[in-house]
Amino acid sequence: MVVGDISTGTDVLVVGAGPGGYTAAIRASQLGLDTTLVEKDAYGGTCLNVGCIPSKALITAADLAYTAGHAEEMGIHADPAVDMMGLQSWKGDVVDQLTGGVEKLCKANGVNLVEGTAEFDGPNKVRVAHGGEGQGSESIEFERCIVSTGSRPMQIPNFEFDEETILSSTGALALESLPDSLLVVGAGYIGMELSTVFAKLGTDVTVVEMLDDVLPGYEADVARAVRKRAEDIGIEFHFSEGASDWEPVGDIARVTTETEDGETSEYDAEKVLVAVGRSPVSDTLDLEAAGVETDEKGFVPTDDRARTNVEHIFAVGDVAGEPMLAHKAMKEGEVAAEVCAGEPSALDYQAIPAAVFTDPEVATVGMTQAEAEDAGFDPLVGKFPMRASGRALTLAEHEGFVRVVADADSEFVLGAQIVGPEASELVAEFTLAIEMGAQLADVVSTIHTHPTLGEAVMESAANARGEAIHTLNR
Amino acid sequence: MVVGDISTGTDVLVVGAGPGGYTAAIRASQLGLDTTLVEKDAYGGTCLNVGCIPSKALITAADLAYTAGHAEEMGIHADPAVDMMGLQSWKGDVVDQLTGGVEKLCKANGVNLVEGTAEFDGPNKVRVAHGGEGQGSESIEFERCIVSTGSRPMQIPNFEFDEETILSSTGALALESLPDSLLVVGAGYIGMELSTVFAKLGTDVTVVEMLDDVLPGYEADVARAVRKRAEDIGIEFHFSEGASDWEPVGDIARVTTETEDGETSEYDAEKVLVAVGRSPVSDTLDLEAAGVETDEKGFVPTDDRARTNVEHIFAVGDVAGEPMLAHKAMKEGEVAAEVCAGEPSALDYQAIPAAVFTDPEVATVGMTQAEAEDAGFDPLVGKFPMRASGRALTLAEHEGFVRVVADADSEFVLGAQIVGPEASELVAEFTLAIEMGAQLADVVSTIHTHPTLGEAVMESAANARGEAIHTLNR
Amino acid sequence: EAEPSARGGRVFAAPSARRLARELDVDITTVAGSGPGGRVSEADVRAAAESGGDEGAAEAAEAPKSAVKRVS
Ligand SMILES: Cc1cc2nc3c(=O)[nH]c(=O)nc-3n(C[C@H](O)[C@H](O)[C@H](O)COP(=O)(O)OP(=O)(O)OC[C@H]3O[C@@H](n4cnc5c(N)ncnc54)[C@H](O)[C@@H]3O)c2cc1C
Ligand SMILES: Cc1cc2nc3c(=O)[nH]c(=O)nc-3n(C[C@H](O)[C@H](O)[C@H](O)COP(=O)(O)OP(=O)(O)OC[C@H]3O[C@@H](n4cnc5c(N)ncnc54)[C@H](O)[C@@H]3O)c2cc1C
Repeated sequence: MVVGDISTGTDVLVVGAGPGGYTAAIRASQLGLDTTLVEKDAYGGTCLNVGCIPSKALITAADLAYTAGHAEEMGIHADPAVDMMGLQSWKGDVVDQLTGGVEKLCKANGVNLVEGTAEFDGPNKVRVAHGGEGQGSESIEFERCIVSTGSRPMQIPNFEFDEETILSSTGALALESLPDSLLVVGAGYIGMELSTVFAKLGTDVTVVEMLDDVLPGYEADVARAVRKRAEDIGIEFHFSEGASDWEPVGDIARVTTETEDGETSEYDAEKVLVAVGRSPVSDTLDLEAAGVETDEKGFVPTDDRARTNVEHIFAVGDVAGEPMLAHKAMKEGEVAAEVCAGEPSALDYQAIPAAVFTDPEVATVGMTQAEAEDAGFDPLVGKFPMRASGRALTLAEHEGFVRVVADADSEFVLGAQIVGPEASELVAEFTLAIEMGAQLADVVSTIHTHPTLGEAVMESAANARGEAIHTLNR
Repeated sequence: MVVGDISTGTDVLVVGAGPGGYTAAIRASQLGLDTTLVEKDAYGGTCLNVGCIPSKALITAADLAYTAGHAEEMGIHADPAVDMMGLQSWKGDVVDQLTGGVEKLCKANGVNLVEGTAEFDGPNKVRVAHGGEGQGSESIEFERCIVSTGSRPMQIPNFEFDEETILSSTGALALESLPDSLLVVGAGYIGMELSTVFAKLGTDVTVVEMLDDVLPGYEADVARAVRKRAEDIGIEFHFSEGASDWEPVGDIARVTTETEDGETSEYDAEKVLVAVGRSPVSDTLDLEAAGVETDEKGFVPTDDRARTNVEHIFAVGDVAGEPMLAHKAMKEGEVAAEVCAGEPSALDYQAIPAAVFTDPEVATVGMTQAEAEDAGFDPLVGKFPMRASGRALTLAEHEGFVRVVADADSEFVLGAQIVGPEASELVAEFTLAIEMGAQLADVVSTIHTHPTLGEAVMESAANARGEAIHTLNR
Repeated sequence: EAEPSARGGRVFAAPSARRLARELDVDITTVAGSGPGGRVSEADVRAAAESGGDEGAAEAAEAPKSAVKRVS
């Protein structure tokens, strides 16, 4: 790439090197398009730097330390000490390895990498301001553009992130010493994952949530399983309360919450994590200059080819709307790139799985029973409790279940809800079943290795058909 | 059931309550057949009592203790102590819970349970000798019989199992104190699983194997990954040596091995585990009296409806031949029961997955590249290394790979070989793909949750198609 | 005789069949599947492309359906 004030050209310009953007860029380049990827901060975006990857690294470590310290049942006696600096340095290594990998993969696939902040200068041109003073800027003209600028943590009034006392997920993931106490505002998946990490590491965790259970949006039995276990490891919950203000009291934060009726409570904590959702980043690149529209929340609406209202400009990932998940971003990036290359690609997937890496894990895909009803199906439901799984018991896990939802008529698999060990992995088989248009009998007929948790997938389908072996058919 | 010398009758008589037998009995009863299940020892058979389940329980515990003790990399410092009695008691609880469950499920499904050893008395009658002296016996007449008498550990000359010094897997699984040293004869899956358990718990483990690598029958790169890691945790291997004799020397056993050329070596160990395979149990029930034939190895040959040479007598599970796996036994049990009930069932599965619960885990299904070639396909192979998986790195796992084998022409998935964390779970998606007749593109198009190990399944298929994102396409 | 592959917001056909439909300008949601439960196979898609190449198919190619309005 020529750098300076000379204007260069590219077939496909990708803005943002998160999962959506780097996938789009690699795929576009694989398909023979001259591709340029502009990133202002770090390769891998939110996901690799301050999202999926660092959170899962901390979860692994916290889980190992906690499990080893609570395994007397198995005859294991240990009192693990966790050194947070060591943990952070391992987490950093994992992140570096993966972000370095993304950069290498981009280069190996022939993607032109440009560091800087891109801003539209008309519908076929961006200006890239290079970071740092006196670094200048450059103009890049493009045939097509893929916007993948992601999202950022949402703020609430009076709780500006200082990343010292009032933390976003980014700050919480970077803590170099363990707080004695942590108040978490928001019991969504990010709040619950991080609450679990700190509770398992030994912090006193209190969670405040406006709604009446954890994991809003999930079914009641799923939420209950996660909340119960969280309570078991010592997390304290206060539902139907919203955080309204805070003040420093000595070294700690005194947070005030309010119920709908205006009742207030106060909680003291060393740190406060606000995890109430994420907002699209659609304000860093002057979308109007290109004529690209956003909705009232700032998301960029797109069609089933990932195209915005401007035909040659695409939007993928968090900036293009819910669900804000890395694998949805990657799929959209892939499709956008293929459409740019003239391939008959479309976002015609039947289901996007979603996982919550709490203890127990949660994973869902496709329709719940209620959603299947709403869609006009007559749902046939099958369930298998983890406590009846030989594999689960040998893993010292008893919590959770696998539930499958099918259409009673055709017995096509419509969805699944999983709570328990490796839920995030087990959901893959259901997702393939849904994409393939598989029937319950196909899942039941498939031989599943013994002893595995995957047998529960098969058993849930058998249960729906009234032919389960390892659980009663009712 | 009437007990005594009065002869009773049943539609379906099942002999042996292992996975093959109890599954057959439950399914037959579900289908409305009067079903009687005879078991001489313990509900759940080898699998639940002295096989799959206790081995996996010990693997979980050994793995947890070892991992927690070797996690300085993550900032975790622990020195776990394992109390073998405590571990055995937990293992026993898990086994009891599951065997109790099997008994309950049989009863709840209406299966008549009879304790004792069944022996044929003609083609439509067994005599059941009840355990213990003076317990008497009873005769049971049947319309159809399902033989599921399983298998037992194979002995080699001079190494009779005393379960004191010379152990079978049964004895090794029951050790109530940790031996200082253990010599394992045989590096098949049972030998390797148990070697890993004891090495991780702190025993000095030496493995002697007649062939030239671990896991005979598996591909070289699969075996190498398992051997390398086993060596890392301190297991010492001697290949191309067979155990020929032993003598006690004080408190220890001095084992002599021999190479093909007659070179001998000696190894001293506190305990010796002989894990060289398993033989069918076809000698406990006088098969000849019913006219049922066995092959030269003692297996009962069956057709694709699980029928023996005697039309109304079926054989399922280990006694019916390789692969001797619990899930193959269960599938056969299910099919035999359905055939008994007149359903159009058959053993028409396309692939039986198999897992080895070593570190790293191994799982395979369907054809290897070589097998695909032999079968006349032009194999298209794709691979994804675990070290490129974000999920694997956040689990502090780097070893292994996912490999998929497809037909180059049709891109139908033919098989997969997986080495790495949760391999036993990941193989399920490939198995469904094979059973469904899925193409590589179907697996690639299916959205896989990020970050999961299952993404490696998708990436391996994308790699085969030259469109992988997270690894180079070569 | 068979039901159309699209019901309740779902299309009952493998991804490879769905992609083939786009390649052949066939609107898969109008194809009657011959597979179990009405699942659409690649053969069904090819048959639809050959028989009804003019009908639903041409428009489908022009304006790909935004079956799902992908906006938050
Ligand atoms: C704590 C946490 C845990 C999470 N865990 C999971 C999980 O387990 N699974 C999951 O699927 N999702 C998870 N997510 C969500 C996931 O991180 C996002 O869905 C994903 O990163 C979205 O990818 P993206 O490419 O759309 O955007 P991002 O990853 O946000 O990347 C956008 C990139 O664009 C760059 N950028 C923005 N504006 C410009 C500009 N004008 N010029 C140049 N560059 C620009 C940014 O610097 C950034 O690098 C998690 C998120 C958080 C915060
Ligand atoms: C250490 C070890 C680990 C293993 N791990 C795995 C694994 O992870 N995964 C896997 O798939 N497989 C594993 N296996 C193999 C698995 O245990 C067998 O494949 C499975 O148990 C076979 O089931 P079955 O029903 O054929 O026979 P069995 O489980 O052997 O059951 C046969 C039953 O028949 C009874 N019986 C025999 N003769 C008579 C008679 N005449 N009258 C009445 N009752 C009789 C026996 O008492 C026994 O209970 C393992 C085996 C061992 C030894």
